[in-house]
Amino acid sequence: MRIEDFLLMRHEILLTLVTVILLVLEIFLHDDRKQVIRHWAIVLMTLVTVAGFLSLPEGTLFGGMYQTSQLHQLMKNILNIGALVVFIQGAKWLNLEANRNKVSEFYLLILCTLIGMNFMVSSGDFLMFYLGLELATIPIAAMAAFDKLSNKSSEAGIKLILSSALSSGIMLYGISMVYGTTGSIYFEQVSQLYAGSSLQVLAFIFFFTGMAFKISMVPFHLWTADVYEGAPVNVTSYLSVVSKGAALFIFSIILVTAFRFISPLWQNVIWVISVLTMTIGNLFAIRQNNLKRFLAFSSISQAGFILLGVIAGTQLGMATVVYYVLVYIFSNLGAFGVVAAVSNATGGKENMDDYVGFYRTNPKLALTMMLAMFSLAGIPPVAGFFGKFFLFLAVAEQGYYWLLTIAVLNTIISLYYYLLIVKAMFLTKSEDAIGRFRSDNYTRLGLAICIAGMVIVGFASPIFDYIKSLSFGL
Amino acid sequence: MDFLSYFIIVPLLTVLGIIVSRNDKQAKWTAAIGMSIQLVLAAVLVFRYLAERKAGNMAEFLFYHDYLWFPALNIRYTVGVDGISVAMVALTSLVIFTGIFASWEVKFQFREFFATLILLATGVFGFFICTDLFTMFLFYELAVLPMYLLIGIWGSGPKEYSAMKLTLMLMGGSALLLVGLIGLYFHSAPDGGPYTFNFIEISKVQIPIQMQYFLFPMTFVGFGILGALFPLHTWSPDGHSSAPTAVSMLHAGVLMKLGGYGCFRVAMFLMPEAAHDLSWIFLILTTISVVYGAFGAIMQKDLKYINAYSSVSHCGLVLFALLMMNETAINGAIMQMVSHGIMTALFFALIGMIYGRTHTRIIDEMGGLMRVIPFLAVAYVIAGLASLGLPGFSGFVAEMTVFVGSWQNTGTFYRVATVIACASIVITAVYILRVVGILLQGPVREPWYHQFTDATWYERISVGFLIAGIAGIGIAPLWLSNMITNSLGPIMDRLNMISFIH
Amino acid sequence: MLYGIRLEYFLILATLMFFVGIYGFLTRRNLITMLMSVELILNAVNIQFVAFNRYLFPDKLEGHFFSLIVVAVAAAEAAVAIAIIINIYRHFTSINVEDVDEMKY
Amino acid sequence: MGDFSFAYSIWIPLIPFFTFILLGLAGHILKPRLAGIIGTTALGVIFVMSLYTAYQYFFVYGMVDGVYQKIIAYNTTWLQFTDTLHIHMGVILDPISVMMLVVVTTVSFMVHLYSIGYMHGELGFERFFAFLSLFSFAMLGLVVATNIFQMYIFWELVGVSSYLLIGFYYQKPSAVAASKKAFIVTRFADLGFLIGILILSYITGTFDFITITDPNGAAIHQGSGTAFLGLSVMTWAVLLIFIGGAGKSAMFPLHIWLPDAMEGPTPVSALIHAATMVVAGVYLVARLFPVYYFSAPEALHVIAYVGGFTSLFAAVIACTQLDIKRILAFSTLSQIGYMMLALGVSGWGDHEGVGFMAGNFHLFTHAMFKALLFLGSGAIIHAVHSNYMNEMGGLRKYLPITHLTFLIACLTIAGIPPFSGFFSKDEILVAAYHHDKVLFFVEYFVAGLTAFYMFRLYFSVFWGKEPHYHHKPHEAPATMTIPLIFLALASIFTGFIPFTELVTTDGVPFHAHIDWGIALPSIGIGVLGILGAMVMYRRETNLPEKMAANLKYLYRWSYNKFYIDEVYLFITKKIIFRYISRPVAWFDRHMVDGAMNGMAGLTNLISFKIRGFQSGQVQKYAFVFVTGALALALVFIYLWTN
Repeated sequence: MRIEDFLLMRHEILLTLVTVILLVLEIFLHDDRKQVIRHWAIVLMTLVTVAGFLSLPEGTLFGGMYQTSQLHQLMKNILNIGALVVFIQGAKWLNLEANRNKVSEFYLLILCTLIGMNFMVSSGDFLMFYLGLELATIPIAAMAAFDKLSNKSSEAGIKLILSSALSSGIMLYGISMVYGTTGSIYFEQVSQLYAGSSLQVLAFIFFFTGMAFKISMVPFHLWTADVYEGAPVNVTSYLSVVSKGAALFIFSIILVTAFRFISPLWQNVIWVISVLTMTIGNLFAIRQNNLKRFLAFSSISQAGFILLGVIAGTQLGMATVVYYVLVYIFSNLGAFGVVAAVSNATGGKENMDDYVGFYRTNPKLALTMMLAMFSLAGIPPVAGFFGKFFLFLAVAEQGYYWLLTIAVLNTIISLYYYLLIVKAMFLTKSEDAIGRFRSDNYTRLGLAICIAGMVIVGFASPIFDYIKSLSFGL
Repeated sequence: MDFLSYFIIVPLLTVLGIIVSRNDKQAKWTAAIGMSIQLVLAAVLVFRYLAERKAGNMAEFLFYHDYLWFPALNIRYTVGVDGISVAMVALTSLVIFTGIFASWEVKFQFREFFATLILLATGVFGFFICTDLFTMFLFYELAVLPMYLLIGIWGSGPKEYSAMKLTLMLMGGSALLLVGLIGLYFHSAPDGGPYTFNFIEISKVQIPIQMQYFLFPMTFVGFGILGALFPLHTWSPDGHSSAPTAVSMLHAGVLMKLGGYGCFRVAMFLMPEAAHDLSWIFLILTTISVVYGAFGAIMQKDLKYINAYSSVSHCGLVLFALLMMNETAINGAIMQMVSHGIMTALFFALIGMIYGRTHTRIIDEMGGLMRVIPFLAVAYVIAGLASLGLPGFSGFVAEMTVFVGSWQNTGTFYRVATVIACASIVITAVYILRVVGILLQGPVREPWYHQFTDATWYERISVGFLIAGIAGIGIAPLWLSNMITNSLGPIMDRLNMISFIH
Repeated sequence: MLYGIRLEYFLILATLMFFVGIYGFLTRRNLITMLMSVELILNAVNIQFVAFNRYLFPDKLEGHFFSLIVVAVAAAEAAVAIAIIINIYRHFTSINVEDVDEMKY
Repeated sequence: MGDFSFAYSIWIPLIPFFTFILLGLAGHILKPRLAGIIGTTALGVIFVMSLYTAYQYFFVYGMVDGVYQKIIAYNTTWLQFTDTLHIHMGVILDPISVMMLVVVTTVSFMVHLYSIGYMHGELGFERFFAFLSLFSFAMLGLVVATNIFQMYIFWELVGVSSYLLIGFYYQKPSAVAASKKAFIVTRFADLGFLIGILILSYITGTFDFITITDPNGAAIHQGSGTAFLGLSVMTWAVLLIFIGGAGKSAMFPLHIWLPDAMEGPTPVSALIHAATMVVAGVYLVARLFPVYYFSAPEALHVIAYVGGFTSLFAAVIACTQLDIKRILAFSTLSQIGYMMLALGVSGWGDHEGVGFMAGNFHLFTHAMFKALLFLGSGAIIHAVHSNYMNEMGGLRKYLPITHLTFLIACLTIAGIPPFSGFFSKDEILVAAYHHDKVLFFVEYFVAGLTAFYMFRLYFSVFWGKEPHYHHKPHEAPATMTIPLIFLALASIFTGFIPFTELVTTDGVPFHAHIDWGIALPSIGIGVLGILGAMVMYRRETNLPEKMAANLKYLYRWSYNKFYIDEVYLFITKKIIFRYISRPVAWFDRHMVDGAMNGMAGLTNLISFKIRGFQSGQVQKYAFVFVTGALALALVFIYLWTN
């Protein structure tokens, strides 16, 4: 292995570098000047994100444990973008009195998980996958418990770490059986030997539950709402988009590589699960008042929709999954960005009731929120419409018309609750609406990126074409 | 840039103008000027279209332009119009133009109101000029969703409930529609070429009949909900009654036509076999719609409810005629769309203006308005007469074409359906005259009514243009009828082919 | 091979440990005990990996490596978990899992 | 026909149309009097044009080879339904249309003139003239219709102008109700007309009158196969069309709107509800007469009996009414019944077709004398400010011209020679006599009743006891009396027009003589009726009360118009409103909409019920997790291995 080969791991290496730089800064900076780390982190992260787009050869490392292609790089870039937006949005929050001494922790933990996710996405075998997964999960538990003074935050942390430990245990049990029945942990080799004996089906299901936990599919989703609600807004937003997106990426890759030859099995499994996920997610979302909790359930049902692209298993399917995750990152971060801005400005107002009459006092934030809601609901002209439409196309191409019908009916329920927020902000009149406040520049920048993303990603067809050209399927 | 795309660009620029305008007055005039340009454009379109046809251009769609949008999926932005779309575009420009003037005095969040309203209109224009199902669907949703805000923010009564109900039901329709469209897409290339959303292309292929049985109801019901297909019409009374004036106008006048247009353009044109085999189910429903809506209107007390139910009846007639599936009936259906569009816009405009003066819409609480606001009252009578199908107004032309067309279908079932539908003209007369009698005639009910001012200049513009529209079509219907008939060739060929096979 | 202990025995042991672990996770109220149950599950997995490797694919090493890494990761996990449990104790003055249900529905 | 072109005749309907537009748009700017003058002048012009047309048609260019031709003077395509079914807008000139042109323009002109005086100072004076113009336009368009759809179009338009004019005093609830009733009842009848047109056009493939009514053409013999209830398709078609005619001409049982229509201003009653619009039904039947005669004789019988019954029925009611306009309205009903009957009993060609001729003849004369009667009653009302006979009496002293003209009209309608009514009614009786004796005797009796109730009216108003008037009644102004005089002259002399030479079934003139064997008894019963009325009403006696007491039930039923209104009220208010509409409205709100809301409610309910899963207990989550995993595994292992 030559030294140049390490260039294939550019994303991971750069992120590690940033992590080190921030660590060094944390050590050497005086306590009063720790706030500078925020700017450093954001600038460096921007550089990393931009650098990620430079062209790079494809190839494998470590005897196939690590693989990279343009698609992998694209996925990582998408994750980087998501993380960058979270960085930007977190800046204001970290400047609050309570978090001043924890600035670097936030960025470092995120960077660690991001490295983990990058490894996970690039993994070529189950070992690397597992490592990446754990690296992406354990720090998040710490982040969920970030707010030391809050009951809810530590409750979120413990719920996440316990659930994830259980789920990774079960998943490992499945992986061990994969290994036992095939003698390999490399995706390529596994796929050749995976014929679908009962034990292999069992192994697959156990592996699947691990992924289902990460993506929060029903019935493996129950941790999601509590963790999202308990964790600080910025952590939740990261958890809901980047972490979930990474899991979806690797999930669809593993399905079409390692489990290529039992596709009818997993298609059926996901059929059932996606219907459950969409429906249950929607049904729970209807009744929520806390916005974070609400967005948690919304993200569950969104996952159900994304699974449609996964089921298809085709090139188009994978392209739509990647595309939708991109769209979803902008939309959901847009929503969370507003929630965070409000929460920071008002000292933790996160309930839908608090947003009544919001448009009167803060029209721009309200409009951003509305756009995000529309994008999540799949309403043109924002990108969510295109994303959902393409997902539906992908699943219909394989002839799943009934699944498609159930899905579109579910979009109606989801539209209902997204409109509830719009209703609160725009329709209902209120005497004690949240007062007018000014957001700082970072918040604005973060939201501007989200809006631009929601608008541009939809209309600019080259983006989808590019993704499609890189994707692969069964 | 091609000619047709201006129909999208102009309103979008207007929206932009409204957003950047400094005060309400600027916004108002921006909207008015923008929509005047749009109206002029529509007139130019009509003349250019007729001229092209006269010059012997027999292409199915004129001013056709095709831009590739998503190469990966062969999704295109294609525009093109035939006589039917031209009629619809003209209708839309008229209604939105008058709608602007009818809402000249919206006091509250003025700019937002006009921006949203025109955004909605953009969706409608886009829907009518596009020939690609994807873009059509995009514009369709763009046209439906602003409704939520428009009703929810500027509406009256139980507006939040109505807005939500309307939006959810219509989006439910669009959801079914989505399934239909996607199904069509994947059957657009039976011999292995790239799939396409362009309905002109799809119309040239044969979709497997079993698939049609699945897709046709999806598409038809999907569009049908917007066309107030019984029993999925209940969004209409609530929605209309809560909506502000211009929104009711645009919604009943134009948006409901999207339903009829879609049923025709997509469901029937692309899946004629299924349309032929399944039409009886929907024919029963629409026949019920026609009579049921009319009976429903008789007992209502709220002016807008009356009109909403009457719209159910009239739009039911549109679908009814479409399902009769012969040239005359379909021609009648399209004319009914245009006619009902203008007429009902006029109604809602007037109701808004009356409401603005009396502050109630309950007819029993008003009376004798003819004495105090003669202009509006006379206009209301005209709208009523047009609605009940008086010759000289567009309603008559359309209804008669529908009835004559329906009668061309032999068979007891069709005949009975036609007779029942015809009966609606009597019931319509009952409820229209009831309203006129209570609302406008009789002694002036409240002494303070005498302080009313009659229509202001902008109200006169709004009402005048609409009346000119219905009377114009009513007195000289031939050009419209010919314009539509000339465009029915392709679908008739397809339908006739089936009846030949059967 | 290995003095006559057959693979099945290892697998049965692993399975038993796995389910004991799950049972423990589901029934023990003490957070620490639950964490221990997770360790049981992970160790069951380790046994299975090593056994498979040793018996079925003796010329390979993935199973061994995997189990080593699982042990390492489990340690990290436990470290974070215990840190959080300490935090929980501060807030709830209890490490009974049933007390930790402020957020629900 | 030579090189003479009748194309100018399109302006006969169009001039009032433009007048209507002018008065409608600019009426409120003009001075009222100017508006009246504009309207009247326009009508005067077309009155002259009509007379000129009649002259040119009947005496110069109309007849070719001894047959009156049907001339399409103007025709343009208005709307195309199918390749064969087109609606044209045009002008047809044939004997009946030319006759109707004269009738309509004459009466209309007179009414316009009269209205300048009668409506003087009313609110909405210009509106009134606009509506009159609209009506004239519509009625003329109807008359000259070249095809049945054009006729239907103008049919609706006259309906609406009638509606507008009845409801002219829109602040008066009774007028509003009456206008509504008139429109809806006729609209209901029009439904029949419309369906009839649909059937007729479908089987004949055309709307065109000339094609349809050509006795030697193919169209007329279409649809002769039995279709439904033993009648042929064509019979059904023309019967349904007749329903339309019956509605407009207020035949029993669709007559109920006409008496109420008297709520309108009196000139309107004269023009629309006596002379022109209400005879549209007769005109329609006459227009389609060949179809009835050759293809649907059963329908012709129906027409005859409906006409006969209505004339009797209305005459009986007329005997007991007190409102003078209502008496005239019922009299109109009765007379139209005559006309219908005449058409119903008519044959084809020469003397066989005398009924056809007589129907049209009576239409013509009736228009003149009934318009006269109404305008006269208008003058009376103008003077007394009341409609009720019992508030009048002895008016002959105050209203000499009105009195005289009214008397002429009464004599005319009573069938006393040499007034015109005698001639036309006599021909009808002749036709009935040769066709159906029952109908003949009914009509004979009605002739007596007619004389009786008209003179009851005459004597009660102009003779009898003079009540106390609030202010002295005075004669009407010249604008009102001139039309009276003109129409009186017309009533006297139009009887001498040789109708048999002009209006016949097949366009071939023939000669007819008065059949004194029938004429004399009819004069006799007329005189009897007059004498009876004279005895009872000339001076104040208690005879009427005695009569009423003796015929108690008949009187009460007659006075209450045989309770037909109540039946209708029951049907509309109870059945349609209460038992159809209200349930429909309820059903829509609660069942259909309820289902929609129910779906939403159900979703919410489920959402509420399943919230227990999200219990907050991490072990329960884990339990669901493990159960889910195991269940999935079991199900899919089972499915996969099978």
